[in-house]
Amino acid sequence: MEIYWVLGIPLAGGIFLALWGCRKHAPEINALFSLLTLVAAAVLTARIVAEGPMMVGGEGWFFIDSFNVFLVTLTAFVAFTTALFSRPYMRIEQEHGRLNAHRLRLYHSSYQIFIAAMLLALTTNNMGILWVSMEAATLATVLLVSLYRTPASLEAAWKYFILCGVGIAQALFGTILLYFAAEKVLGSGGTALLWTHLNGVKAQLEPTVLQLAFVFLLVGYGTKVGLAPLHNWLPDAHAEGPTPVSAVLSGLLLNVALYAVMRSKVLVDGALGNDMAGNLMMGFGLLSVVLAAFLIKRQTDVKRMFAYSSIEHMGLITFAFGMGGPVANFAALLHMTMHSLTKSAIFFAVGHATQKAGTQLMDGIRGLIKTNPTIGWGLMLGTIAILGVPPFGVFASEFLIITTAMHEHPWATPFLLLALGVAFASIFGKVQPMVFGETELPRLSHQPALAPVFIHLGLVLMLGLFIPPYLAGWYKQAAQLLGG
Amino acid sequence: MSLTYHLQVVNLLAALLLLISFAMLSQRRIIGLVTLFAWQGAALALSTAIVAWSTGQHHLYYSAGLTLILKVIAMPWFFYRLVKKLDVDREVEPMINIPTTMLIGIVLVIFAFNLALPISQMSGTVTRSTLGIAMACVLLAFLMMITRRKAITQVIGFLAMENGLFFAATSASYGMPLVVEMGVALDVLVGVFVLGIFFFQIRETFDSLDLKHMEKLKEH
Amino acid sequence: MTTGILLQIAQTLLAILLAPLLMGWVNQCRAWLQGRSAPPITQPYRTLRKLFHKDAVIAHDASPLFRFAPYMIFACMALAAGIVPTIANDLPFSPAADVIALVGIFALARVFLALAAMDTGTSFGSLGARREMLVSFLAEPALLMVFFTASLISQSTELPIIVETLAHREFVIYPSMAFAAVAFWMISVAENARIPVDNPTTHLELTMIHEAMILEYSARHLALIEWAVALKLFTYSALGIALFLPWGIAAQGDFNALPLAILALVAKMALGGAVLSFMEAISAKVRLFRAPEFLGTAFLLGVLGMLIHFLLEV
Amino acid sequence: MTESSMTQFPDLVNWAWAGVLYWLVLGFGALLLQRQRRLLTSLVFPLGALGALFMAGVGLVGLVAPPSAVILPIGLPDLPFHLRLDALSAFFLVLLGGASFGVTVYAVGYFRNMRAGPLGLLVLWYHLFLGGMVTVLLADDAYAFMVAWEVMALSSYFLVTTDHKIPDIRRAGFLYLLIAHVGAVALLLCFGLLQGGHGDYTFNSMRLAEMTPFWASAVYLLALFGFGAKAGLVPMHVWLPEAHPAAPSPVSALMSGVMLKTAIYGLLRVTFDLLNVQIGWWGTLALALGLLTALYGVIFAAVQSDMKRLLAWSSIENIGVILAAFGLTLIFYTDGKGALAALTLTALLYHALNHAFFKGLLFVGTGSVLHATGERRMGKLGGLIRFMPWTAWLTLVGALAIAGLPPLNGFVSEWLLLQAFLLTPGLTQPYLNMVIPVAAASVALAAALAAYVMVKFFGVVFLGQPRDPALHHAHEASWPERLGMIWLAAGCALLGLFPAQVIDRLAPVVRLLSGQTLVNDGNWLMLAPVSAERASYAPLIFFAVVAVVLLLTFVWVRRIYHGRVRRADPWDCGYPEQDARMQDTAEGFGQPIRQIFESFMRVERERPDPFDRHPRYTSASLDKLWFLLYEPIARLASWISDQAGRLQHGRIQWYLIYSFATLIFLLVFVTR
Repeated sequence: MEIYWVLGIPLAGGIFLALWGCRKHAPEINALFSLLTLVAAAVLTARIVAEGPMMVGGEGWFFIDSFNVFLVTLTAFVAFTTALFSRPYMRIEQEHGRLNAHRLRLYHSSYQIFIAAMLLALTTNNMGILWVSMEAATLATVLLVSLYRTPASLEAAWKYFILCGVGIAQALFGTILLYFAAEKVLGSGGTALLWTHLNGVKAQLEPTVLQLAFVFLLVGYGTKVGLAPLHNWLPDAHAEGPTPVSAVLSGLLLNVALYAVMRSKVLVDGALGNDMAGNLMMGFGLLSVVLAAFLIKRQTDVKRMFAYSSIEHMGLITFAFGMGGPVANFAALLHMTMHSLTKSAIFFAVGHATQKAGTQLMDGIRGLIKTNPTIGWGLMLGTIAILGVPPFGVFASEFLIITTAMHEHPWATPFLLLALGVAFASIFGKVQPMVFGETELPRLSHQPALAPVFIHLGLVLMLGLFIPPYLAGWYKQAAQLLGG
Repeated sequence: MSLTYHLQVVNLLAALLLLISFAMLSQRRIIGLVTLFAWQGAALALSTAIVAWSTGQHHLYYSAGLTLILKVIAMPWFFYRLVKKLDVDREVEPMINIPTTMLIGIVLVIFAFNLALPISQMSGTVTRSTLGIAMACVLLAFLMMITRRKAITQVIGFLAMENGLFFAATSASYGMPLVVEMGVALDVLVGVFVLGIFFFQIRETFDSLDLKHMEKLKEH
Repeated sequence: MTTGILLQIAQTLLAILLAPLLMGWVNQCRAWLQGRSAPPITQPYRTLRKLFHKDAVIAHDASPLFRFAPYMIFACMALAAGIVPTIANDLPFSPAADVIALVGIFALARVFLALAAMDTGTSFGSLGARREMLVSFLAEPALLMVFFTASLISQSTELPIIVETLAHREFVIYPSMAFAAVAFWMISVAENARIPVDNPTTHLELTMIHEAMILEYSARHLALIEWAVALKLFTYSALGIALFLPWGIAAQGDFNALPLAILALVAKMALGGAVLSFMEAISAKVRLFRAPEFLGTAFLLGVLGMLIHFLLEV
Repeated sequence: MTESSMTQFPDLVNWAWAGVLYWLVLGFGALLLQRQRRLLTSLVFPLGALGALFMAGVGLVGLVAPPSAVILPIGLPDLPFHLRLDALSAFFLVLLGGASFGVTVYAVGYFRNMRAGPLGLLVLWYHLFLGGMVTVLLADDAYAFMVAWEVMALSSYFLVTTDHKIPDIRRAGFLYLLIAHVGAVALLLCFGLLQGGHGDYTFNSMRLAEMTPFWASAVYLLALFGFGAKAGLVPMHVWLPEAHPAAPSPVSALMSGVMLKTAIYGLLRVTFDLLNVQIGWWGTLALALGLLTALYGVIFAAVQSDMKRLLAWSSIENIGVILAAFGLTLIFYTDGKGALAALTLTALLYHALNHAFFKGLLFVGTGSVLHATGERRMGKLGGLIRFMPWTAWLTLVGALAIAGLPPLNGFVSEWLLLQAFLLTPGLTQPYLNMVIPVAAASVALAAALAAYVMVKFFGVVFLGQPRDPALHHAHEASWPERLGMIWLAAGCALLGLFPAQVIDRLAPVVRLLSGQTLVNDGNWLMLAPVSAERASYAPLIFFAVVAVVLLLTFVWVRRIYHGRVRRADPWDCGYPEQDARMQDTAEGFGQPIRQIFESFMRVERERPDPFDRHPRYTSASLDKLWFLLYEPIARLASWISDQAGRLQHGRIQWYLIYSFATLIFLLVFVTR
């Protein structure tokens, strides 16, 4: 039953805030709902840990296994910390007059709806509903991206809407083909799209249909993952939206989209019996990593730069999933977690930094370590973590990915080496002067909410040195589930 | 025997859909585009209904109804008002000129048919042969989104694509499970609503719906 | 062993005492060749005595290093002289330092001289130091190469054993040693500050190397350095003899050969000195920046010697 | 090892990582007393120094103890940290402990009166750095190794950028971290090849893995690249002359003296321990690169005018020599000449140890100078031997040692290496017989140039007239600084005077790697590597003789004559007005070298024109590789990124075309 709480709370939160979101304490209420969601998710997780995978609802509308349960927890957790962060952040935005109460109401309610949609996407067992909720998540965030109503933000939102809409339409076509293949085995009707049922009979599904279906699904959901060359909406949306939105977009939405791809990949692998899907994903992943690395190099806007770095990391994860095998899948799942935590932490720090400097241009941000050491160190450590420097957890997964790649597909590693090198040089070379050095800016007036930053980084650090057994257990089960 | 008769009608409607898609591709004026879109919706609804009647798949009636309400009545009306209100019925030269677009369109259709051929052979439905047409509609709509330069035309292209998808669903497998149909419909509704808000925002910011104002965000 | 030690000390003292004599002999030959009336052959001894009697004059802010250097240099040269077999072949010291160590000793002395020269901070001092190091950075490896050729032949870096092999085994012609010999000649000319690399008798700013370094020295310090210089010349000659015409050096523990050895030594030294002065007389001082080329040639010849050895003699 | 010793040292490795833990505790403790600079310097650093001493002790025991291993409960799920302490690790542990003890003692005095922000973080990084290096030596699986490796790099980066207000220092730090990271990724790939594929990253499984020569060579090349980037192997050396001067002197000392050696350690570990096939041409390659690096480094050291930069370049030279020794070892080893391999390996380890001591000594020496004068440019220094005699004389020891002069330690390792060249005849590949003489010649040349460099360094900084009146107020180094320097200088002397003992200590390491040991044919005071017939060297006798002769001469001169001294102005050929500007500057002293080797460097001169009011002449010799290699790479990268940027030109139609094209392409691709 926890599942209904997990989905219901944010939904209720969305409605509640839509009605009473103009109140003074809306941010706190927002955080409260997120907290409740987190609690519910924790309970659910505990239940799964205790009882193993389970199906809920009629013929099993919801299905929770080790793969999605940790994503649920992750989502709820990051959603909560982001809400904490956005509480003071949005207040200050309001003081700066960039927002008014009504927009804040819109922001808060869409935020909750967005969370609800993602949780639904994660927990549903029905590939159709999965599609529906992905679309819903998109729609919920479109208006968040254009929250500031600046021309740039509108443009970004428009591109986001159209590109993701078209992409998601491809995904729908893929889903239709999937259903088309499924109903011949499972008979028509609702159950034919239930992932568990499909997974049961995946060997009998029609290969030719499924490979077409996978192409459409990959292109469709891949657009939301931000795989090159379908990624073009991503940097704009991240750069122009409010920072908390950027944080959840790259911290959560991309994961969920990739989750959808993986669910379909399992089926396709089963049906085709070759690694066509894997190869496609490796290709996409590699392309994204390299392209993103070189695009990072020319960024001047800090949020845009980190958006590209998200593309890079998503590419890396996709590549790892494409390689398959227990180690690579494990690494990919680990990297998903690490990237969400680290990247959102970075966006928190960046948010305060930009708010302080009054610009997102990196030339305008200097000597943070002087104006506000905690923000400075937060950004510095976050950057170091995201660049895959130990002892932070991102390194752990990159270690596994690269070594496995070197062993299984040596041809790919020169590209990885190149891309990682370029990305490191670009990002670090741009962040270092932002953190170190002299500056004229006065010290930060208000006390920033940096607890989330350091909670995240602390977690990442811990996971780099020690992964709790049960967590490792999840990862392992999930890796098994994803086939290897 | 009657089945074949219905089948012929459905095929006819399918052909009509394809024709309308081409027409939309070549249509310059937005009002005309909206009308064509409405017609396309009507054809879709009709064919869905016939399939439902002939095969006794009752849930298809719902989707036919949804289509009728949303895509034939609600949205066209909405777009009419929008176009009138924002007064954006001016003609814009598409990125690629019309004849070329047509040629590309024909190539796409052939491609789509080839693609759909193996699938429709294994399909059990009476309407399998129309799957290729559905796919063609999707691709043509995509092409239209690429070539047009106005926000509204792009959105209409997007919705035309959804029509194609619905048609594919119906023809390939008598539609999706009802839940999904509902969900999709809901999404489309919300989507259009959001778009509405959007258009006004864009309009009041750029006082035009021309996409050429929205090319600022790029790598310079 | 005790006899060995006695012999060792005797030989070292002999070297120390004979060194100025060699210097005097070279000057004398030179004078004759230049048609001057020669100073007496004992002139260097007189100079030394005179210098030792004088009061030392030292620059105001010369550091202890400045006064320490001459003793250091003298000690190094003495040790070097002790290692090289001049008359007899069993030297208890020689295991303490083989040819490589010998090069090390020369380098040690040179570094101290250069540092002392820079200590007073005069323009000439640092100029001399720089030029000295310039000469040495090519001469030192070249010398090493010469030694390597010899020790590759004799399978040892111990001078006595080298001499043993070259002198007291059956006579073989080693082409590599020919290269080594030429190289060694050039090196010793450079290292002992003789024409054509340097001119011991001039204080001309443009040309002087060695003299520029010891300008600030006077009295006993100068005497020690001059003596060390003489000793160096002696050691080099002894080295040349040991490497290229070792015949006559007494073998392990036959004392009957000693008198003959002494005679042979004197004869060879005299000859060597004469040849040296003759070469000086007929050649002209080269420009300073030719010096690296000169020594580069020596270095090259040394390496060639080694290569030849690997080609023909392995 | 015998059972008895097995029972004797049950869990040595535990002691080692306990030491690391102790350092971490110290470091994080320092964060708590962030601002009490006095307490930090006079309490935490001494404690850290004790830790270093303890490490050295553990290492000394570990040399003779049997290998001991432990598994820590941290790391990846299937890959907890494996730690192992065998002879090789133990040796480098001794090196680390010995050098860093002196440096840390010195640091007490140095950081006490260093003007900088709060010290707490610095202390933390310092101890993290030490701990990281130790963990690198102990690591027994790829993950632990890489984590420690990068922690080491990261903490040293933060130490380098201590003074991050200065843009050049930021640039240096960036360059350093970048090259370190690229090297680290190369190492990742190397380990990726070494691992068996079934996700087992322990070194044990790697030792067992069978490899084809091709992949083995790939591993070796990657290792050479990765570790070379850290060691400062040409052409990956560019970070070194930037980062070393930027860092605070004790840190420079640690980086140059110890950190570079961890790279050597890694190279030895991978090549001789993890790989179970070695190929001859590897050795030739390493030898060639090593000699190139040595000559390149020393030539550039000779033309530097910043004292710490000069030392950094000389570090490159020494690394080159070590690598040459490494290459030679490989050649002999693959050629089945175990004894020779043992000899060169001994030379290698010995030189690594020596370099740790004398380079550490020299760097801390410059640190004291920096303190006393606030000046790094040699052109502004001079005559310091009068104002800071302790520093000067102790530095002199280091300078003589690094110049490879007997009887100090630098000479011993050089001697051993040259012996190896002499014992070569009869290698199976004839071309090697041709290579050897040339190699020997270049080693000798490098050594001689090193002497040149050191005369320049010491002469210009400590001798002569002060080139700046302010120098007259230069103060002598504080006592902790002196103690640190004394420790290091003593190390140089003892390592030089007792080679036989040192080589006995090295024996287990050599046996571990090359299977043979170096037999010392001599007695306790004589070193005779192969046989006393072939070669021998007895530094103690040497030293004694020199000392005795020196004393005798002194006494004799004083006895027979007199000790009268008159002070006067320097004579200088009677030139009347002398001043400090007439001495050779650093540039002047290096000028001959620059003239001879100008083709290697890009010389930028600023000549005064005849009508200049205040004519000044400057010349800087820059590293040509930077312009030939690095700048083109940078340009290429930005060109590519420009091309990539073109794809993203803001028109939504184009974006749609991209996804449309992708879709079509994939459809064609899968249905073809």
